[in-house]
Amino acid sequence: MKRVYLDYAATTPTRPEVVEAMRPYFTEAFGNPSSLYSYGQEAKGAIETARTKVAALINARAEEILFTSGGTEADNLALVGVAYASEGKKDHIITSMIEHHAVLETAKFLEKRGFKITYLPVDAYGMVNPDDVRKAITPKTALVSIMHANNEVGTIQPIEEIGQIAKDGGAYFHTDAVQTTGHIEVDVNKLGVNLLSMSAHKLYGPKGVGALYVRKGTRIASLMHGGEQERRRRAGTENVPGIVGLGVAAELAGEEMREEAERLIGLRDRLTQGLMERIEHLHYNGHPLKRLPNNVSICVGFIEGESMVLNLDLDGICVSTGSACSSASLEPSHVLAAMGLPPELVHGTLRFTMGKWTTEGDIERVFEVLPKIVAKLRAMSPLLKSPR
Amino acid sequence: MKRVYLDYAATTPTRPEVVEAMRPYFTEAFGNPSSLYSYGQEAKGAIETARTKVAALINARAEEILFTSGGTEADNLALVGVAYASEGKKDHIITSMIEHHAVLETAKFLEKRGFKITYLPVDAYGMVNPDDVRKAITPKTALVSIMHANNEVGTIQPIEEIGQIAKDGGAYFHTDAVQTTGHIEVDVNKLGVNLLSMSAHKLYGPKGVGALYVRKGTRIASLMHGGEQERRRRAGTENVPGIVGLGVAAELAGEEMREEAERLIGLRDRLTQGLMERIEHLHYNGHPLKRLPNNVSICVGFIEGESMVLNLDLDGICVSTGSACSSASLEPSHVLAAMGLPPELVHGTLRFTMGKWTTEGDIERVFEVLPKIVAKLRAMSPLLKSPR
Amino acid sequence: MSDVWRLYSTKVMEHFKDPRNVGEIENADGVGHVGNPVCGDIMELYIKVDKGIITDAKFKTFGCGAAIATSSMVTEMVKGKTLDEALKITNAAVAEALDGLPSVKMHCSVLAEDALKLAINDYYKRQGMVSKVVVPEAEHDHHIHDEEEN
Amino acid sequence: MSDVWRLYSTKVMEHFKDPRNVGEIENADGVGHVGNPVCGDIMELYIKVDKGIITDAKFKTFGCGAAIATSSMVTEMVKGKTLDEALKITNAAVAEALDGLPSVKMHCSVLAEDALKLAINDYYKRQGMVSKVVVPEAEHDHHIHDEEEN
Ligand SMILES: Cc1ncc(COP(=O)(O)O)c(C=O)c1O
Ligand SMILES: Cc1ncc(COP(=O)(O)O)c(C=O)c1O
Repeated sequence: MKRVYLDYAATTPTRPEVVEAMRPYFTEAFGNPSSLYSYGQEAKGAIETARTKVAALINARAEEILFTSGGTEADNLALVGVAYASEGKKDHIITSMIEHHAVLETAKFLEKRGFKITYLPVDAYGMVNPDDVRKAITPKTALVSIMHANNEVGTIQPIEEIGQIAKDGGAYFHTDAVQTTGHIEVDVNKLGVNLLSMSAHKLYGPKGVGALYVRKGTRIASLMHGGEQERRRRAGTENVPGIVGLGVAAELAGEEMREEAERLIGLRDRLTQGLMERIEHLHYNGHPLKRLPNNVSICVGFIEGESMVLNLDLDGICVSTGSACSSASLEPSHVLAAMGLPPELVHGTLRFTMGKWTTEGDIERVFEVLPKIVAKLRAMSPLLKSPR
Repeated sequence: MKRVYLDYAATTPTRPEVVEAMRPYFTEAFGNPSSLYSYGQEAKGAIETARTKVAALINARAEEILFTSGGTEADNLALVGVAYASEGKKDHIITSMIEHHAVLETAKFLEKRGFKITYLPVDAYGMVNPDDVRKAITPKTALVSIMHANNEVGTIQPIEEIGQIAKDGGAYFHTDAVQTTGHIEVDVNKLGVNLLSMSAHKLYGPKGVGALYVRKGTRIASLMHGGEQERRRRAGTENVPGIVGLGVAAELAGEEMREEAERLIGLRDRLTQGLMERIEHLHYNGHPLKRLPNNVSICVGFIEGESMVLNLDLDGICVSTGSACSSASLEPSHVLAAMGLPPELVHGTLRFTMGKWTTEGDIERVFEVLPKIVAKLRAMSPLLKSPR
Repeated sequence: MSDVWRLYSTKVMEHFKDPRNVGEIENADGVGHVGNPVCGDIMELYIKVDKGIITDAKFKTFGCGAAIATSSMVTEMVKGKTLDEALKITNAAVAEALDGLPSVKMHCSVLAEDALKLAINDYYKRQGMVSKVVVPEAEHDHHIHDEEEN
Repeated sequence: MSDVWRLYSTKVMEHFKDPRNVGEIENADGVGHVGNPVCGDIMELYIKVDKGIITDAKFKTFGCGAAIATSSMVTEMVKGKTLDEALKITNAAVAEALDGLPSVKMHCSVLAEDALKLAINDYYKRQGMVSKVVVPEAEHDHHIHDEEEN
């Protein structure tokens, strides 16, 4: 059975070119970048080359890129770093109810440590209203953190507008761009951000490495204490192969992104339409236009998400209920709840996210398989009373 | 020119078997371990297999192993995790002056946040006196953190004794075993630790992954907030290939460690003796018996370390001054200073650390090259007045 | 051992893939209804009783893999049992019959036990055997969280 | 560009590998001594002066690669210069002549500048030209830390 992978938002395979580029840094050029001898300095050079490539992808300067162990660490560092650096002066952070847990849980952590957090609501499309930011911002606001695009429903936020508001309000602005970097245009200057998170494994790079963009002049405290790596802002021996992998992945994404996004939009719209035609009682999630090229999120009425995912898996199709991170947890999606969906619909969510190796055939396979699964589960559903 | 690598304490090459084991998890079995479908669950399975292997190496239970992005994160998590979990009840931490920066800088961070830190001194061999721990411990002591073996001078600490003192005093006990795990016996039960840090790239695994052993029942707060990975104690998509690599490296280390240590002790003693015979005004650092099998640390009188390292590099020999982490920094070694060495000797340190691919020939090469370099630099030294 | 990391046991997957006794019983002698859309699991259990023996059982379930599998399993377990025997079926027994459930999913087995108890109570009520009715345990919080931290 | 990550420029490495003018001058006309073992760099600069012109310069240095290279470079730079010209040599000029130094190593160039100034002052003192002696800048803190954070 051919596997149909439609969960690229959860993680992507590492591209063969990337694996190939990483390889020498395991066995040959394995030196410690902090070493003085040329051998270590070569590893350092590989890191700096990767830094330049990552910077180029988001129109930043190399020295503004700080490598981390992933998107989660980048988000944690952005929030905790700004909070601790502002402590005693500012104590307020604005974020939204639909952020990734890496932001939300970090905000909750800071809340417990005395910071004040405003969690902005979203509309039915999952969109933050810039006016809400304007109303919430005060001279005590250290940071505004609003994600670039939501990982569950794909809605792209009005980042430029919010960036201007944050700037006018004298607050730093962070965006979690884990779902957008390498997929749609991300330009730190156009977006007007001070900080931006990305993660390699979402753009065909390896797991366990990410980056935080930190605009020159933005003051942040460290999260990881120890050695002087990353200009003293992130201690720990650098994951050289991983960083090299992120660099190459970023470079390739920059080259292919535009064309690939167009292709994916075609597949996305085909999948959306085809599902609507084939299955009744579907609810379409997220913004119809301002959305990621590769994301289709639907709620299937009367049945539950996990049981659909498991059945699809039995037919070799990989999709997700909400975000992968919460798949194994009980909590229904906080994103869909924030969008005002009733709980039974929230429990019936499916997220299809496409990528580099997705074909028309994969979409056809979904059309073949999913309606039968839905029928089977609906026959079992106490919510859908059979007429007697 | 054949390269002679004698800086295994800074980092090791990743073993080919490890690279091979990691490979499928980049491109084939790339699923997100948090996913519900079998494909993600397979990745989860690979992580759990690795967890079992790492646990076996240190005589722990699989569920007591928590994967991190490296030794630095493990150290940070141990200190910050215990400190935050104890907050309001206990506010004191005991550590030593010769810890790795990953512990020392984290302790300083906690000091700024209101915790009280005792930095214990060491003797001329770099050894902590257990009696000092006994004197320093109070009912307010949350954690004692003393490293298993020092990365610069190789001295192995009396961990079992200190562990008993911590236990009797009602404090948790952490040891940074980054330099020992996979090299000498590390048994969490014999050592009596609650927490133990390790790092893959020091035992022929990949950079960017490590682990913290957390004894069942030991309460720690999280450092990284977000998803529910690692039983909610370390958020972030798992570095699956890295974790698999650490697992295989741990397994192989367990098999080969004993024999390899014996071989290295032979090389170590040969190198020490040979240097003593060939170069005047050498000072031997660390404990002569209670030391790592692969570490030779010396101070070369009248000349400076970096200039020796750079000259050795020109001849293809890779060694380190102090620890790699501080090589690029100006600060003289805090470890040697704590051992009471005068500054000009501290500045003249060389650390040779041997490993899997070190041969007798490598040692011979050092004997050939280093005396000439020393002579050249001494001729340049204003500290050594030529008799007129 | 080798599969401890899988979310579900083979047995759970068998019952999930091919659930037994799906549906409603037209003229059921007792019906148990538990759960609600908020918590994400709804279970309806129908029983047919003849001379104190459960002769048939069916279910309808909205819920995750474990909810479907426990529903399927509990209907299999009760068939042929006396009501008194059936009342002794615990959630742990259902979970065990499925070769275990992940701790985050144990609440599904509680749901199954409760649905069964409610169905039997319903039968007693319909029969006017009010003295037999036990305090319904259902509708309490089904979310048994995984407390086993560290 | 491609080598920005290297600690030292090729020029620094050239002077480090093959330092010019190593040694003492037997009957030097001026000697400058800076640094101390605590900070890890010690530099001794010897000059020979003839009719206001530095005809020879030598050094002895205990220190890192940059300390050796700056010592070598400064001795090269002063040879043939008048004392007034030599006094105008700044640490930046020494660093530049070496195609730059990493910021953590800039203090070595300060050391070289100071050693030179002290040697010239020493010459003036020996000559009784006390009015020429400038306030010695040496022995201040040579550790110019890399402040350029972010
Ligand atoms: C929007 C968003 N932010 C953060 C993360 C966390 O990144 P990582 O998986 O690299 O920890 C993810 C992915 O899980 C994400 O989708
Ligand atoms: C004793 C010790 N602790 C901690 C570390 C840090 O580990 P890592 O390099 O994985 O961050 C090192 C190595 O640098 C070490 O030698």
